[in-house]
Amino acid sequence: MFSFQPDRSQYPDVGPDGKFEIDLETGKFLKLWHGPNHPGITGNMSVELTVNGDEVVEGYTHVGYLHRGFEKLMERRTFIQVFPIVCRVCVPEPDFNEYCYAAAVEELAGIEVPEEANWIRTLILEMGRFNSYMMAMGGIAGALGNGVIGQWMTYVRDLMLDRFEELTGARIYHMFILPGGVRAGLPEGFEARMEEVLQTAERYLDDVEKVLFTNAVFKKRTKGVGYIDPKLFESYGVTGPNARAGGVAKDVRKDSPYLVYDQLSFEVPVEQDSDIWARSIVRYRDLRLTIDLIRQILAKMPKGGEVMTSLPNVLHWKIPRGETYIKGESSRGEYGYYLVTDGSGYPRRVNVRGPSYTHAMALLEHLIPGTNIADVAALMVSLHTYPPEIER
Amino acid sequence: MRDLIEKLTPRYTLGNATYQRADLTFVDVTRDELRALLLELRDKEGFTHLVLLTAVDWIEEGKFQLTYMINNREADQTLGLRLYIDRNDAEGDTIHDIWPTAATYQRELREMFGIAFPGSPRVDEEFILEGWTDMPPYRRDFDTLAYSQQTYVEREGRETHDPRATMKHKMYPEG
Amino acid sequence: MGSLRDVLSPFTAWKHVIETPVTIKNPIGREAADRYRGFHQNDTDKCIGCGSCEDICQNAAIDMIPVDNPKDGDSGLRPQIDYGRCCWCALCVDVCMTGSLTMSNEYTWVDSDPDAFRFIPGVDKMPWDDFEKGYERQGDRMLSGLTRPEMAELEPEARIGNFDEIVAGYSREQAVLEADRCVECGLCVATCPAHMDIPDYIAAIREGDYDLGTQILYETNPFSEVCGRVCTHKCETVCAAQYEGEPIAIRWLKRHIIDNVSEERRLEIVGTPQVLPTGQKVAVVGAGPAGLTAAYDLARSGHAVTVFEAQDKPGGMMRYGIPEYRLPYDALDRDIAVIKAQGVEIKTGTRIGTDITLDQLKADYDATVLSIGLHLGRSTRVPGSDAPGVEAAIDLLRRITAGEEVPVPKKVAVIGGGNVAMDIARSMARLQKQKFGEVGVTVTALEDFDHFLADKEEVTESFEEGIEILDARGPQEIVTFKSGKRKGHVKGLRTWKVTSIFDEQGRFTPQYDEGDEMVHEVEMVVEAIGQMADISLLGDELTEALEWNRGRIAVDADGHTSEPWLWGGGDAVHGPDVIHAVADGHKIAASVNVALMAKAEAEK
Amino acid sequence: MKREALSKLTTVEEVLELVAEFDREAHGFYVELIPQVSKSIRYIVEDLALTRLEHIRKISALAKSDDMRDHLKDAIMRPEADRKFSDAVQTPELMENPDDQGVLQFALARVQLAIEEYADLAANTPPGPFHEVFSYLANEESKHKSDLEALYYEIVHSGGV
Amino acid sequence: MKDLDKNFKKDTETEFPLREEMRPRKVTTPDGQVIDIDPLADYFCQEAPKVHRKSYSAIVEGFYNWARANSLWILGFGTGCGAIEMRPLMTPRFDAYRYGIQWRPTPRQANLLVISGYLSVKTLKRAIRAYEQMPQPKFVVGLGSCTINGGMYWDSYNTIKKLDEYLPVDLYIAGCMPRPEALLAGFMELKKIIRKGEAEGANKYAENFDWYKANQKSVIKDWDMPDYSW
Repeated sequence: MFSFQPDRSQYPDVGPDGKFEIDLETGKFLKLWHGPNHPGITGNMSVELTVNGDEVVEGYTHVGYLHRGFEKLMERRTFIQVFPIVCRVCVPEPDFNEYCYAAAVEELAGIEVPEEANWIRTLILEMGRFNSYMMAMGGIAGALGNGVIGQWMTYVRDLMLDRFEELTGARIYHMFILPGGVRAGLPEGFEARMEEVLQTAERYLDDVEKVLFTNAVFKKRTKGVGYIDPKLFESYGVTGPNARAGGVAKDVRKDSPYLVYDQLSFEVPVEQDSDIWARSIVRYRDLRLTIDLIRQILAKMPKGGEVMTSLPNVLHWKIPRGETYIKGESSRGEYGYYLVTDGSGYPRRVNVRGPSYTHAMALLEHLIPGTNIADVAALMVSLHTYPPEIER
Repeated sequence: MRDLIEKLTPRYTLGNATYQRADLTFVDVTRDELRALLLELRDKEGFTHLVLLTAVDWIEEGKFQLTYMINNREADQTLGLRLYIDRNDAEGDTIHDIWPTAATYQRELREMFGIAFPGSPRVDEEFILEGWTDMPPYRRDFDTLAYSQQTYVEREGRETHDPRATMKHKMYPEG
Repeated sequence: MGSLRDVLSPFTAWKHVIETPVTIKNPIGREAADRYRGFHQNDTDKCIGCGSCEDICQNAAIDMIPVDNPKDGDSGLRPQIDYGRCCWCALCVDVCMTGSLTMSNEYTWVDSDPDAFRFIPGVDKMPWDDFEKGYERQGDRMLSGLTRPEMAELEPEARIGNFDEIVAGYSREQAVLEADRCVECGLCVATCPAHMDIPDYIAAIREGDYDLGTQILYETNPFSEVCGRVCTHKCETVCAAQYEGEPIAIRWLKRHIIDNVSEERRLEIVGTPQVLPTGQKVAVVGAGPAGLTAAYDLARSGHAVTVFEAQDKPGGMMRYGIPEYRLPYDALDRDIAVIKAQGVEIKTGTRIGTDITLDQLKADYDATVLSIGLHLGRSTRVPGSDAPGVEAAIDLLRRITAGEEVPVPKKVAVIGGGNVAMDIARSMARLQKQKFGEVGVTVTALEDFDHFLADKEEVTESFEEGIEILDARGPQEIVTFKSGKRKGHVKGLRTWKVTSIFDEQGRFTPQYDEGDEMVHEVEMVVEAIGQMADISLLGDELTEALEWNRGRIAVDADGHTSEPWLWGGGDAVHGPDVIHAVADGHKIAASVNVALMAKAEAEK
Repeated sequence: MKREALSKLTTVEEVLELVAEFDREAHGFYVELIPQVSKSIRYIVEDLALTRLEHIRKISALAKSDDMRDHLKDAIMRPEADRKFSDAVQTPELMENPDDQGVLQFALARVQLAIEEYADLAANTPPGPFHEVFSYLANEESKHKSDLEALYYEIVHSGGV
Repeated sequence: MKDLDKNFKKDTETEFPLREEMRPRKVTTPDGQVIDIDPLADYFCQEAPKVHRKSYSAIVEGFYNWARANSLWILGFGTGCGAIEMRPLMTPRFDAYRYGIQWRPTPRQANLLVISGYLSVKTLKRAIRAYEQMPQPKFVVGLGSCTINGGMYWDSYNTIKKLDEYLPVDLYIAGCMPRPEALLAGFMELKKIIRKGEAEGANKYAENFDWYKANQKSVIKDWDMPDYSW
């Protein structure tokens, strides 16, 4: 008799501690490599799954496919030479690296940044957050088979890239926020063109609400799936939207305002359920907030003034010995740069604290056992991790 | 932050403290007391968030500096504990039972600096690198350019000239 | 959870079917934004090949490649960019010292040959060479300082009545600020006649290592005190920093090093000759910069050097030509002390040709170096130029230094627009101030201020001191008293306006406006138009035997004359310039050393 | 005396021949002067002699050329300006044991005389081949004067440091 | 610094044993049968690649090339930064599909491998396997500075510098990273090359197989797969 329920009589037994005794020689387990070449993966990384039927009993993340040794390369570049390479640390949201690095250098070298530059930096960071969330929205929908959201979101993201290009002179790696300020002020008519993009984005986000968040399939596949116990947040260093989806209303922008966030009015969105649904909806609401912030910034910022201070001769620029940590709220959570200088012309050590590092490794490995193979991709995407910042 | 340091000083041997910003402090600690200190800071002082754990190679002094950066989210305070360990046969104490996520940091330190963390889960497995046969690359004495030139092939046919020498040669060919 | 709305709502996406597509019709070659950082462009005429772009490139993407037709102060190199390395960060554009390097907004380059992605912007023709849009730096460069720190100087009122040194020298903070601006391109090294390692000693200032700095200075120049004050600093005219902002104050930085090392420490650093005496004897005629530099080098090579000097003190033109307020005598003495410490014997008050002849030197010494300088003043030879009250600047300066009595009238005219003219004008002004409490000096120069020969700061400072400088005025006659008890004595100077001084080819062809005539009523006229060497000491025979080159003793690249025993250098051979004289001294010393070593070898 | 000799002549060829004769004289003078001055400044006198020689060659070539008139016209279209520095240079007589400045002043004075001479002749001759020849000669001498002035400035007005 | 410190020098034979799932083992199937498994022998074909011969007729070959040029199926494997600029091409704004270009999730269905920027050694290993699993005729395009001469990672210890040392590259696109428009221009150029029958990368790979393998093995220290695996 045909049945939808699989016959599990041959499946291995659960051990005394509730865990499987994994032994490949029993023939009951299969190693399944999810990535690095896999459309459901969030980038160039892989998860080594041990499956029993379609249930995942164990999962290990493997990273390092994108390792370029940034922290080593930075040690043999002068302070200004580090500036172009930091943005490469995180491909989809590069500007945070530029900001954190520039702010760390400015703090240790004692450089004051013009007020307008701080506004432009905030603008850039919010535009980057917009792009990153757009990718995340498309990603979570795509991971659950809803490809059209990905198409829309990529389109809107591309419109924002046009604004980026116009402001910074590049599409992806902007290399715009350098120690001492930013490269240039806003171009003519930038606000109007930005407003157009934001309105388009809002129109598409209305559609996302109808197509994704009012969707029986999406609800069924995300509600209650991939639950993270908020008690684990501190143990696993969970920050950002992932934590806000579990009721922890923490946001560096609010708690420890940097740049000009103290001059903007906003409330960070919080959800309580801590599952894939909650994480998606928190991002969606945060994206709406970002649109609002961009509008606020453009309305309030000073324009037409100095945006860059004169630096000492960067070809032999030395910074006294010291260390500092600069953090900010990226689209994935707390993003920080730990910079150690030793009085020479080169950084002694730069350590990038990316949120994906904790989310995609220990946390993901903790969450995977017991899920369904089909949900692994959704789970990964819902954590919103970017492999390049894990391994750097 | 000074209050906290002063409060802890009678019970712990705290070294040099650097008050970098109002919300960021660094302080030197000893290896014996690290664990107790971290536990106290986490459980009693609200430093519940491990921001990062990393190392700095002070090769000239023969030391690794382990930086345990912890954060009190309520008070918006970040505290960096600096622990100096010997560079030779470097070994640290695992704190993965205090913060499970520390296991990942310790794996990276093991691989990139060659610092052992006995007892930390999967600490000896390959992490980021694959098939690495050389010295841990984040050590200061590892020369990445030399390694790169010896291992990989660069495109040929490039040659540069020093403006100083070229000009001198051009204007005064005789010397 | 599963309401009907949740099932139907997603179908609203179908409304996009009737929307206009967002597809770009022809995306290939779509124009990038105005500021887009695309492929590089280089204005090769503006570029000086300083290599700052290569230094800052963290990707080692830039090579400096020789190209043709370098201009002055141009290394002749141009950046070649490897698009197998470039990351389009535009730091090269930001750091560019001249602003020649920019980026177009072109971005498409496809090739199946991986070696094709290299080119020299501006030299290798590219389709985007003329693109207007793209990235270029906003305003002046921000990645290295633009202006010099202000140099502390005596105020005009404080300096006019005396011969105290005007310039105070940089403080440590100022010097570090100034040294920080150097981009270490080294264009100055080749331009400096003595090839001083300028970027290296500037780096020593940044590091605060003055001992190292002194050591570097002495490798190429034993007259750091002098050159740190009065060098013509040709290096600063090619400095990469001058294209936007001021050139590096190389001269002041040199002085800063030597100011920070005590005399004793200097002797320790320089030391004494570290070789065994060779037994060879060298005579040097003239204790000026060329002669003393040669003596210094030769003594350090182990030769016994005797310097003959006609004046009472060594230093030549540095002492007798340059006024004390520009170069204090004790600074010069400190430089000479180091040279003397090498065992150089200086016989002052000994005039060759009078006290001892060249033939004697030829007989007594293994080699002779002639560095006699330009100690005779040129005369305009306009009518009246031989009247009493007409003086030669160079002679007057010498007499002031030697402490002789010089006539100081209330009104003086100086003919000439060079630094010597400024020197005598300012010296006379000081004497006038001391004597009468006021200044009455008029300088008339053929050249207009756009083509002026004297340094800018000399002119500025002269004005500050109350000296009248009339540019573009040609002397026509020195008017004398036709009768009375001062008959024949200078009464004034008559000049015509010069309407233009150079023709299109830059040759000297002054045009006069006879209608614009001026007569300057003065009691004394000083001619400071030029100098010449006093070659009478050579004697007719030697003059006839030597080869000549346009009025000057002909020497080869090593300073060797056509006579095997005689070398020549300095102002008398190459024209007036201290640093050139120093360079000559080194060259001669090297050549003499080779000859003497060969001789010593043969004698063994 | 020059003018008298010149104004008697009737053909252009004759004029040119006489001018060449004057130049030969001048050349001879300078050649004789060479050994009398110090070796250090002989190059000036040698240059002067050489210039005269070149002038002679030019004139004889001109006299022989068919398109002489066209050539003359071309040269006169671009006259050398003459309101010169050396106008003020005195001393037409050569001093005893002349130095470089003296030789140059003498040469300048001579050239000045020649310019004036030719210019005068040109002014007093009606348009035609004669007028053109004299204008041409005045122009040639002016060019020579420019060269001498540049040299004078280089040697005498070196400015100093 | 190679071989600098003996303490850290690893022996590739003993230090990198085969991963557990790659080792030969006996497995009991659910129905109780015991079978021998040797993954390296069982999962891979070890035969070396062969040169893909041209058609006997130039007209037929021309037709083939036309067909190949107009269906570039790209393997959706983002090896580096540049992958992010491929995403817009898949959306209506740039719509690469109209040019016959589409992305496939598996190498078996793809004929174009785009190396999107730098390749770490770890990814190189996967890229080689992905490339070898693609059916012939197949093409490789290198994106950006990194594939040409190392790019900004020219001194990194973990990325290769010259892609053509390890894989046969048919075309390079300059940029860091190249924009979608530049990518499209590159693909159009590749089409032209294919139409002309000059995209011979795969055959070059087969002809110089030993050379490529030696280069690959010189940087991949833990070579735990067969030489050719398709």
